[in-house]
Amino acid sequence: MSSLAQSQLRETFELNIGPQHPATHGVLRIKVVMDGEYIDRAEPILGYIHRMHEKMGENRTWNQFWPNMGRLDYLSAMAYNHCYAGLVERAMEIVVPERAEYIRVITAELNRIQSHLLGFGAYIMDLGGFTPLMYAMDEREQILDLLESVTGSRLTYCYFRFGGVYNDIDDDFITGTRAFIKRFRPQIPMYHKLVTGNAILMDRLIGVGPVSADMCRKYGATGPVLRGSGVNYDIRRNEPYSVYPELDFDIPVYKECDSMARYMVRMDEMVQSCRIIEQALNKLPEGPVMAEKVPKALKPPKGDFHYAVEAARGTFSMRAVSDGTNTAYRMRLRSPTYSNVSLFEEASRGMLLSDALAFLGSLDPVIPEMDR
Amino acid sequence: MEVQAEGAGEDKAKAKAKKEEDVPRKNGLIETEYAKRGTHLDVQINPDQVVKAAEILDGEGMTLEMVTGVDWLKEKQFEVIYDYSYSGGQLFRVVVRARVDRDHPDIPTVCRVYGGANWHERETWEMLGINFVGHPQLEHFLLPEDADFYPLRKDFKP
Amino acid sequence: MSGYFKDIITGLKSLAVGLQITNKEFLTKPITLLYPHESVKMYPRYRGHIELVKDPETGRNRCICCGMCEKGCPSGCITVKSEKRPGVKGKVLTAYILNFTTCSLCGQCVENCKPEAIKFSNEYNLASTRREDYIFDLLQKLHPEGVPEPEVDPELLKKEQEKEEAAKKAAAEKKAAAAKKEAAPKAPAKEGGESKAEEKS
Amino acid sequence: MNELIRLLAYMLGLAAFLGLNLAYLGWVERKGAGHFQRRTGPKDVGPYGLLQPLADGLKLMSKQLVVPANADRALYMCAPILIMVPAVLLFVAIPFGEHLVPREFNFGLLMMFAFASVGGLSILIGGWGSGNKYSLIAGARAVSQNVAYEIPMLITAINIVMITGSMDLNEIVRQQGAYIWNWNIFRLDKSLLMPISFLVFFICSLAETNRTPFDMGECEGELVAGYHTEYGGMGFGLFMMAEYANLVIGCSLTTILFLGGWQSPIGIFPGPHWFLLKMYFLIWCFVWIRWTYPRTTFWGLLNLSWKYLIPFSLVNLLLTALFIKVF
Repeated sequence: MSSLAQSQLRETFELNIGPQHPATHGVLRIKVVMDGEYIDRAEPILGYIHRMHEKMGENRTWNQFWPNMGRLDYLSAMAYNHCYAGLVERAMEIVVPERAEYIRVITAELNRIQSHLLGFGAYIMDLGGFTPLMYAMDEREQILDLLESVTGSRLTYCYFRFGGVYNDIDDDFITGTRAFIKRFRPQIPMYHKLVTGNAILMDRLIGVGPVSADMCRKYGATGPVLRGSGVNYDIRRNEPYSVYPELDFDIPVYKECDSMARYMVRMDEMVQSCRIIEQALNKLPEGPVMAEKVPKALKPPKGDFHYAVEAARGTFSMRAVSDGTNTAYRMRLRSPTYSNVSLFEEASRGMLLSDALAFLGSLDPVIPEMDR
Repeated sequence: MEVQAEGAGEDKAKAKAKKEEDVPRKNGLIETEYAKRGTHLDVQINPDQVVKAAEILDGEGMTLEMVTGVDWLKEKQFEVIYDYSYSGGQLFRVVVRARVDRDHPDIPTVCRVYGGANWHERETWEMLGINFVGHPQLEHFLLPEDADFYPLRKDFKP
Repeated sequence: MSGYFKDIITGLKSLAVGLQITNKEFLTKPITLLYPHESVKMYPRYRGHIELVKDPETGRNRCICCGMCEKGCPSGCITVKSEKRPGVKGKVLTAYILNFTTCSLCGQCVENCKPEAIKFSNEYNLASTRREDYIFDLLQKLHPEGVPEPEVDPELLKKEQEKEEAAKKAAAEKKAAAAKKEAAPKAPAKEGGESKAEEKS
Repeated sequence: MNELIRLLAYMLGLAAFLGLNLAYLGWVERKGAGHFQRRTGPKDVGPYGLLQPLADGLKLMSKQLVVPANADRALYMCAPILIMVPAVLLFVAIPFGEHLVPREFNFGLLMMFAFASVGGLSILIGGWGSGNKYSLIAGARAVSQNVAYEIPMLITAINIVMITGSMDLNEIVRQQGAYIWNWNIFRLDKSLLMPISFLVFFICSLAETNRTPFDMGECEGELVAGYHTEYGGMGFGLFMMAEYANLVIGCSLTTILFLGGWQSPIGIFPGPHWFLLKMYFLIWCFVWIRWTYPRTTFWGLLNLSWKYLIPFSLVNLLLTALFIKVF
């Protein structure tokens, strides 16, 4: 057959997935060139919820930038709080009281479980199973209630402060957290029975969306995507911050490189987060939750500073260029899903439409964080 | 990693003294204090060495974490900062900086080396107007398609 | 071939396990909180919109009108209006306007407030179709029956009045002096101007 | 004349039965989904939310019918009607009780399959006529799915025909005895694989009615809402109702072919109540399955059909033929 005839036979059409589409979890748009049910080329188009947080960082004082941290990744806002606190504390050389660091770790890990729970539920919903989402939401509600009782908000936390946290945790929170972990532990095997072991789900996830370790490296993918590709890399372990070095936990790593591996990393991380929380609660020291000498008008020294934390979706890092005034000269936010989704275009080539959406879900994108 | 380190002989104290001044620092390699800055190695190079540096760091198995553009209005320069990190084991963070003229902000792209640089460079172009020569798709990304301004430039007035 | 049958059996088994779990959940009691009929217990730390604190001793707000909340607010949603009243120490708050449409509930204002005059309210049941409904005057909200007049300190009032009178006097004297001073050089200048005009014409 | 009055009475009765089912199966599904998910489901409209279907119907009917600009107007409008016609028509042949049959056909089974195929066609028409790419993909998927699953379904039905020697649905029920071991599902003397045959038929009817895990036509995670993406108001309502009508028919057919229709499992009081009980139990299983499993992919679906269902049904067919020949 001549090439001309072939090209005539091969009829492609364009399909816009999003910005309003059930599978894109928000306003991500993917322009897909389809060849029947196969994807020829898929180009993610961002910017539908772009709010220019980086410019806000230049205009607002260091203290005023706090609320922005809850509005990037609205699902793991605590980790973002942690990064910003760490960044400015590094620049100002503020020493944080130990109790505050433990509280930070406890709340951040609770937040991570919450984020993974929603990620899990929403992912299964992408695959057509509605019920696990509701079970996950039930558990998640418990965490939100716990965090609400200390931080005052349910989603967009603005809880950490330079030198500590906004307010101390009380006994109710501690007992509530212990009770939650006791209640949550047996739920995970139930999820595995209901969802992971399901033949239909296994058929959909195993071998779908292969992302090699080298591809992750080239695209800067981190978090469960990288760990699902067999690379043991977690900022909490490799670049320890806060009190993570004092806590004993494992980094789940799967070598399969497929959607199932990424899904399993998230499920196992929830168990590890439970372990971290329990240890942190046991080790929680007495003392103040706020450093004593924190100036009201912050003026970090000149130069640029970098800080990275492990958010629920991967490495979140910030680079602030300070010129010695009370605002940042340049604030750069590196969001994990931005890099994770950037490999979608290359990895999804030649995939089936339904597989591609299963793959996209396994990257667990949060759009406000990508668009910033 | 020695190739791009032209001024590697420069000793630490000298470099620190230089940093205190306001003049842009000379090309070279500084070991920074991790606890203070969050990076281990700070490398200043010419814009045309960016790709070479990326290739070297790629050979070492490092990841390009992000690309940052900074507008130094007073010095009439743009600074492009590449953050590299090592995900293979021992933590190691390298910052590569290059400064370009503000009137002719041309810098070669590292897309060919790191696929992930595509989006980062595209964003930097969009926000600051730094032209990444050889970039496959310098189109509007986060901003609307008809945006004819560079919002992160210091002289940008909304 | 044995793998083929094994697949079928394990697959069917996994499906049966799933059915079992959902069936168990079906038989347990639902956990829904029927919202309009029951209401949610709010935590004392819940961050609703901010509100002024009523001082239990005086029954008035504690605001000293320093404007720190206004300055610290990242989104500029607070406007403090104050004025000086005769016989009252410090400034008097006349309006505390919170534009709740842009508030991000970060707590910078509450933290910045030295006299602890503002706190987060527990109000979550805010719903409206009009934007104007979210521009609150917190002072009116604190005293819905009418803002009480600030307490007048008679001594201070007296002092102030004296001061004012003295100032008035001083001002009057100054004015008189200035008028005198002005009157003297002004007259010839005026004349001069006129004469100039005359000359020109 | 008597025949005419009888038919009219049956038509009225069927219309009432159908209307009630279509309205309240939606309620059952929502209530079931709620309880499977630790929720309560509809609750506020009427006691236990029992008036919810009325409210839904009112809402759907009061909506404006919008024809999208790209749509093929004629096809777009006729698809929801076309999908309802066979769904309603097929009730005529169903024997609810031994003497409670609207119209006895000699070829009832054949008629069932013939009209059931029209449903797939109308989904394609709806998908094509909407002028939406998602709808088109969904329509194409639904048709290939229907074709793929009709084969094992028909082969399994042929089993039954071979055993009973009749295509009359009432006759098929009559031949299954009065006790549970006399039902076709347990008639191991006719073929050892009968229970598996029932499973095959059950899975096929899941797929034929476009229910999760086989709802390729709807596929809300990928294709927005599949073939009825562009439909609103009563157009969507008709698609919805047709789904439930097909559900009732699919379950009725399974009951008739395998579970002994109106026969009683314990040998006493045979009648329509047994038929309805069995049918509603199957419908409940459908609801249960829907709220438990994720969706298969299109390939997974075809794999299942070609790799498992068709070989099994063929083996079963051979086995049945052998049994009939030998014994």
